[in-house]
Amino acid sequence: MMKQKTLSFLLGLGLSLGAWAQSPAADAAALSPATTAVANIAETAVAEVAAVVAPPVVLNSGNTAFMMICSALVLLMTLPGLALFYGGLVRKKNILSVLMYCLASAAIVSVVWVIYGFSFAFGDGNAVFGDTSKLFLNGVTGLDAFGVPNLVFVMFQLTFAIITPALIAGGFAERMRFPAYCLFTLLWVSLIYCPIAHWVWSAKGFLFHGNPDAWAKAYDFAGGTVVHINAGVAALVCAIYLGKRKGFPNRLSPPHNLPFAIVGACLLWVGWFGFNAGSELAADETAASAMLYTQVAAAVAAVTWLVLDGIFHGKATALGAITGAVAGLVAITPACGFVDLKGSLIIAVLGATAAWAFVVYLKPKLNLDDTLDAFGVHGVAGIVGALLTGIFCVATKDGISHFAQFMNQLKAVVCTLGFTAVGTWIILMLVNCITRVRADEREETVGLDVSQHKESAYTVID
Amino acid sequence: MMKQKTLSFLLGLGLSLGAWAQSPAADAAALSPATTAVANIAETAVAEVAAVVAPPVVLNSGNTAFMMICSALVLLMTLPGLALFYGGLVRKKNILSVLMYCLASAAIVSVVWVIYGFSFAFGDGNAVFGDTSKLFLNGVTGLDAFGVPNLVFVMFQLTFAIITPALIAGGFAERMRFPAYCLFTLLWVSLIYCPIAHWVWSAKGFLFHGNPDAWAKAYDFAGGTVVHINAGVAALVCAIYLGKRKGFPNRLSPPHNLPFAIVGACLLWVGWFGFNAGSELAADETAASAMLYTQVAAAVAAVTWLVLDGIFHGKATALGAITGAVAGLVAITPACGFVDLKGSLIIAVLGATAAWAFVVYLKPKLNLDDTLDAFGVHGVAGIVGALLTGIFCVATKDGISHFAQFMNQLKAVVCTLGFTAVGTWIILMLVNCITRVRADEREETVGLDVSQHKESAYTVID
Amino acid sequence: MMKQKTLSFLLGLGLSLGAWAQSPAADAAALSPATTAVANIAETAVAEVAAVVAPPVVLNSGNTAFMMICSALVLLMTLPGLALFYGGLVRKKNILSVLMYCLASAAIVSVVWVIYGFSFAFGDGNAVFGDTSKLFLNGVTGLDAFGVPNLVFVMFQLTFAIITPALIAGGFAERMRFPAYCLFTLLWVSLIYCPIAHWVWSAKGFLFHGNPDAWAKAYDFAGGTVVHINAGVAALVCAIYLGKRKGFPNRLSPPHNLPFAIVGACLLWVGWFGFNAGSELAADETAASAMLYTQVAAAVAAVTWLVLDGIFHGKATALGAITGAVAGLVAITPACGFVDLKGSLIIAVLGATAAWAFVVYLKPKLNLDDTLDAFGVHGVAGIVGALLTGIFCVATKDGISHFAQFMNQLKAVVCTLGFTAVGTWIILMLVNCITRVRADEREETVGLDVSQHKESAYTVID
Amino acid sequence: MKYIIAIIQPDRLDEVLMKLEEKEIHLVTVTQVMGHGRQKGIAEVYRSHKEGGSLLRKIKLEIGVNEAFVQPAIDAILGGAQTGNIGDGKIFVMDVGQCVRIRTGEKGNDAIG
Amino acid sequence: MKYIIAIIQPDRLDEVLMKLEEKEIHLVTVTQVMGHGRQKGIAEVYRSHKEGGSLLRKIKLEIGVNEAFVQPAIDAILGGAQTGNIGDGKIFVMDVGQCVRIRTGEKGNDAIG
Amino acid sequence: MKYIIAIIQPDRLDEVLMKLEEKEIHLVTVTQVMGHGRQKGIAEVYRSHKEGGSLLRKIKLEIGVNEAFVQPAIDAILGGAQTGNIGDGKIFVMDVGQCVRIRTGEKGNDAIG
Ligand SMILES: Nc1ncnc2c1ncn2[C@@H]1O[C@H](COP(=O)(O)OP(=O)(O)O)[C@@H](O)[C@H]1O
Ligand SMILES: Nc1ncnc2c1ncn2[C@@H]1O[C@H](COP(=O)(O)OP(=O)(O)O)[C@@H](O)[C@H]1O
Ligand SMILES: Nc1ncnc2c1ncn2[C@@H]1O[C@H](COP(=O)(O)OP(=O)(O)O)[C@@H](O)[C@H]1O
Repeated sequence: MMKQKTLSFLLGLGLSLGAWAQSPAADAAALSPATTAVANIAETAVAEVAAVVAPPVVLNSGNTAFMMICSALVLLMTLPGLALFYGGLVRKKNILSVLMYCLASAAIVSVVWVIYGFSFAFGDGNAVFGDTSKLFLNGVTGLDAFGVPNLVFVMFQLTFAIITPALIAGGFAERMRFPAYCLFTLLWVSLIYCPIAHWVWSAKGFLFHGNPDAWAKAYDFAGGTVVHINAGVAALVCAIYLGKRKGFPNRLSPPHNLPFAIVGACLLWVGWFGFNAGSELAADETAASAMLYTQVAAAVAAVTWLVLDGIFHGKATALGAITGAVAGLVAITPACGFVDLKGSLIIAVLGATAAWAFVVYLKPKLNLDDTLDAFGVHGVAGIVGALLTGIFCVATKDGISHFAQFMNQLKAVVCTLGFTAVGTWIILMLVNCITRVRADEREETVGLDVSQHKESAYTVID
Repeated sequence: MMKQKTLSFLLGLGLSLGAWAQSPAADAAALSPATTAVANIAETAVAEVAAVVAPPVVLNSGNTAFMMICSALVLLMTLPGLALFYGGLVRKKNILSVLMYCLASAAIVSVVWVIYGFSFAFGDGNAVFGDTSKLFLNGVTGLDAFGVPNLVFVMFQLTFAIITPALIAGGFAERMRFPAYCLFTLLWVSLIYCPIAHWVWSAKGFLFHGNPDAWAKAYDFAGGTVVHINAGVAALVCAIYLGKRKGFPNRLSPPHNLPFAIVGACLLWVGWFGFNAGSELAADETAASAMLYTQVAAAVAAVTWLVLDGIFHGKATALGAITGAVAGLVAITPACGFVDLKGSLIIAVLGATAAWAFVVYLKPKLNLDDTLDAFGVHGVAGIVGALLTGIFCVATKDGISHFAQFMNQLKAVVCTLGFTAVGTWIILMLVNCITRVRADEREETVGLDVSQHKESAYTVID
Repeated sequence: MMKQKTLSFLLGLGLSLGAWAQSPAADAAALSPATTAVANIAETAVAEVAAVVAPPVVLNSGNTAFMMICSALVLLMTLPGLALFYGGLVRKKNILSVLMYCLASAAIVSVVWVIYGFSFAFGDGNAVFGDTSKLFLNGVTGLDAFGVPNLVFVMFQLTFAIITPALIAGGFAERMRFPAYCLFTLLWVSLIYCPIAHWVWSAKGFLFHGNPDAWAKAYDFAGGTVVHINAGVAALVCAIYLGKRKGFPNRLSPPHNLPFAIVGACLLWVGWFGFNAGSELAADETAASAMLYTQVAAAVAAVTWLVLDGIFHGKATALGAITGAVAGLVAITPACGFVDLKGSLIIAVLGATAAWAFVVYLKPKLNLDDTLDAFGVHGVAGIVGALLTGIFCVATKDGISHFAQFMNQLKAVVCTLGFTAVGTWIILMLVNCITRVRADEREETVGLDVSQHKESAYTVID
Repeated sequence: MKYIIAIIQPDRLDEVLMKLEEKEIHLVTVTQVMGHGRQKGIAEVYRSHKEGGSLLRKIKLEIGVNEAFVQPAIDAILGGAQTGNIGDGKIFVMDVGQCVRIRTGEKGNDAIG
Repeated sequence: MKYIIAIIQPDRLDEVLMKLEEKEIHLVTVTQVMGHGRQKGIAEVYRSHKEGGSLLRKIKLEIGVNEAFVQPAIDAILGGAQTGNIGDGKIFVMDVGQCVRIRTGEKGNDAIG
Repeated sequence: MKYIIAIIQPDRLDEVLMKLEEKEIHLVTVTQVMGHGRQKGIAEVYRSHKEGGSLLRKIKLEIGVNEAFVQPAIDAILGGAQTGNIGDGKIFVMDVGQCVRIRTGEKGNDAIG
């Protein structure tokens, strides 16, 4: 009771902060003349200044090949990476429902994206919202400044939009009804994801470091705020809104298939190269270092978690290893194109430590049923990574102090956090008016596989 | 009895149609002067006309990288994509046999391909058959018009030839003996697949739209006829030839491991980007749009199937989601390089609907034991996709009417269908003379894993 | 007893041979002026001589894209490829421990590599060791001769260093304690892997064919000696050092999840394209042929094993198919950039046959508990492949006779074998002083999952 | 000494174990089984194929008890597993001739609890 | 009341259930078990290692019935499971002291069927 | 005729089967079960969550024997499964009214062995 109130209060606070954050930005950022692609790229491409100014860009087959394969890798993160990672951790009777969260996200978001999502996110619009100029990908042709067809950018960004609602599922797994999930995903991507992507990555976005008029020129190389903090916080809100699973926390079975979860984590790891290196939008030196730092961050974060587990539980667990690796990957995501090797190592260690502390110590005290620790891992490590990017970036934006950059990062984090917290809660209430969100006791004890999909994942006898 | 007769009749009809279709083509198409690669590419590359005419092509590392990775992706579709997709759907006692169908296809077809298969399919030859000029890849060196080594084309096409017999396994899974399968694959690839690939994709092929003298200039961007209709129809023929499994349809267990099937479908989905975008043979704008439309088709088809399932069975099933996605991918395969966004959406919706109607309504009435719906999904959606390509293509071949293009598509479908139906039946009879094709009752009830491979997939106690 | 002595003797012999081999090399090879990248590349790039001499190399986005994706593919080989391949073959109670061997290798080696490993392996140094000039990747910037950022080379090589200790796990799976494994991996990569990589691939390495002063200019295109022979022999040493598992050989359960093993093998197969084609370091014709020969070798080796199994055991087994494929992939690894199609076919057939003979006939007689046949497959096929590369290479180094080239290969094999055998044994003794290497009887019967990681892989009831 | 075999719905397991513990019955052996009965489950659908649900997942409990605990055990099981729906399951009670605790070799009534 | 335990070959399960239904015996509990016996299965081979097949997959049926149904049940099992080969399995019949239908709390002969 | 049910630790299975074979008891049926008892396993940990181990993996053996073999069977099980630790398990012995060998239809004492 008390806690729920405290949380509501915090959410309210987030709302206010978010509102406060948006208003000045909306004013300040209305002038950016650059096209999305150019602006987006201009900042990250160090070695290719020439390419940006030379107008008649020709197709660069290397960059195009790279970005198409990276898109495939990022889709692989969701299908089947995240699906397996999450699916292996739930009980046998719910695995299909988790796989379906991922599949449905891929299906629904893809359709949304090409119809209006891309336009909402990357249409010029203003500092806060996109516009409808690119409905049905209208006019999205030609090449970007790296010689990559703009349609590839649509595809690449689509894979980011797909994974985000699927990540949220970690917060409400084992208890959200499937029809409600579909509706939730539809609304959430449209109303939460698209705006935030616009803020952070679009030419006129009020948090986009490439926008000279941005309210806060925050660095987010590959989606720390847009994807991970966003999904993590939304997952937290869902977990609170839906309440605990029956039997939580003591009468729940352990992960039903840890090898699945590990395979899923491995595919996340591999796919993350597409996510992080691909966010450079070209196969160049920045992409190369982003890839290497991604690898190192995953590794050192896994080691960190194992060591902490070893010290505090006596054994290094496999679930700990993959959780740590994912936490490291999350933490390095906003940073990987802006920091150096040592920065990556530190960010990963701190990100994993923070996530570990939350998941292992804080969470049990909060009595919070964040089923698969979507907030604990993506939210916490995402916030740590986003903030530390301000401190460890090799060059701050416009040469401001690292503290100032840190403040920019903080602003971006707070805006995202507030907006998604409030927005997600409202969407859940809305969805609940249309179709019950929470599985009832019968549906939950029988398992969502049978109750939502009329299927069982495995046969017993054969 | 009646039905078997009806089907025999239809097969006979197919034969006649096929024969009729081939004869004029054989005459008409003997003159094409272009080399395979050039002709193959000329049609699909819109933006790179210059490259085609400029003779001393230099290596294009971007295209080469793209095509090599696409080849890897297409192999991933079979190993382990399709293997898991099919393997998860059979009973526990047969999963290894299904995995072995896929593995054996990869092993056998690879050897066949480099020795004579590639030559049979892509040797100049005439309108109907290739020749022996490229045995052991003799003389296959240098670059194609996109600056990609011709050996990459060999590899890329090999991965297509591998997946096709593995797809057929969906029709006879759980009851074909392994030695028979090996022999069948050897003969089928040599006698059915290679010719059809020649018809549709080779410079002199009588169905190749890039062949000015083709009998029917059909569009098949990525293998709708060559791979999917071909495999689907062959699977149907196999299912009929082998007869039903013991206990069909009422005393069969459900899929033994749906998560495997879903993971397999996800890998098919991801690998399909290599299949479809790679069929452009270059990393350019057409490849980009092919990739995006592939994604959208999979997504919208999955949604279609879920909605139909929801309406008619009350619940959206996971198996439905992946079946729909695969049907959408199949339907868009011939079209993805020729249509626009709206066309893709329509083709995918119709392809999935047709497959759904067949699998859910028609099949039970036909009392047909197409074990894993290889015909229902690949055959039906493949045919729908191939035909609709004629209607929704942005530009018809030589500016003919969409109806005329549709007729060309129809001709290609009918030729493929007739040839493969008759040819597959004959090959099965042939194989059966050498080694029994159908597992006997004992082998079937014990399970093919133990009876064919002396292995069990899982331990019970450990 | 006798056997153990014989083996100790052989190990001693290896030591002497290794020492003998190194001393002249160390003297002879101290003069090479070329930089690593240039030398490394100069040999393999046939078509791009111009690129090597032209100094101001510009970024080649195609090659860069290719190498980044290849790195991802090679990581995919370990995570989750090898993890699943090995994990499926052990008993249920040990699968997590095997997955953890792979995960821990990725985590530990990544950190080692960027701190000092890369410097030890690819720092200039002398003929035998690298140096400390590149600690923390100090000064590793700019592009190599193919226009690829040198950081990509760091990443690519890292993925090779990761898979090697994981491969060794095949020799001691189901009985090495996890803390001991971590320490072992740390020491082994630092003291065995880095030096051998330096010998074979670094500009001044005494076995590097691109080093004009090398003692033996051996061909190792993609790591036959560095990775496979090295890991295979180390696995053998571990198996001997640790002794047999309880119940070996008669009271052990069969593989607990063969589909996992098959999926793992498929991912190894697909990832191997990155391993072999990527070792060209560019997307060119050599890479293309390396890829194709890799595919063909895997295929024909699988067929070979199936045929041998069929003849001698009456049935073609699935485990045989994948074991054969892996043996073929191992055998072709050193050769794939130097041989032609027929050479590949022969090497693969012979490699698989030798591995088959060892695993099926010799091993049971040796009463050797090489748990997952790491030596039988990687060691034996690796040696056969390395030696035959000398015979079937299209062009020998400096135009020497094939016999002379064979002798060079033999020297490389013997040096690697001797060094790793002795070194691995010493490291094991060292580790054992710090923490017990072998699980005790209780830990072993309970299973390493619970005893080392406090986790169970699967739930029984749900 | 009696041996109680109970077949229950899988989702009642937790409840039943809790009720048994309340009656101081701690030793239970649990098996995953399939039940063939009158109950038709929520029909499952696999593509065109509707599973009639002729074999449904059940949990089997086995409990060896002294006579005094038979009725409490039955009550506990009924208390935890009864929902009033078809498929709730059965309890069978059988005689046990002898019981041995493996750890100590103790026999009879002392061993069973 | 009797409790029938039968161990059969896995691939005979369908047949046996059908035969039991013919005799109006609908309530059966099925468990996957491993049998250790004289039968050696089709030897399995894993690389060099031949599995002697000391533990083979079997299905265990448990059927609680009234006296009148004991013989029909045995006949049905024999009818469905007998192939004449080693490994066909066994039937054991035991006494049941009490039977409770969980749904209703009914006891005895009424409850069992 | 008796029916012996034994619950043992999973890692003692091999040992017990060996001891049983020494006493010429070859026919055994083995089931994977979960035991709920006093024993707490090596606690498992999943992220923050410590599994108390209320259900632990066990193996159930079922052996139908003639009277003469009851004691040897018990001895063999004790010999193979006794470690002296909590969790070693239990043996229950019950009466069998009838036994049928499915292969031949033989009944009674002849059928059981
Ligand atoms: N006589 C019996 N013998 C064996 N198992 C039984 C018997 N009666 C019930 N069961 C088990 O209990 C489960 C529930 O039976 P059900 O038909 O739903 O019982 P009821 O109608 O008595 O509630 C069955 O699926 C079966 O596994
Ligand atoms: N006396 C017994 N006790 C327990 N299980 C038995 C017994 N007899 C047979 N079984 C079970 O039946 C299965 C078949 O036994 P098998 O040795 O093939 O019998 P038979 O030779 O009588 O046909 C065995 O694997 C075992 O699981
Ligand atoms: N009376 C009983 N009824 C059913 N199962 C029992 C009984 N006693 C023991 N078991 C089984 O044996 C296992 C071992 O029990 P445990 O409590 O460790 O026994 P002990 O303390 O007698 O050694 C339990 O987990 C349970 O599965």
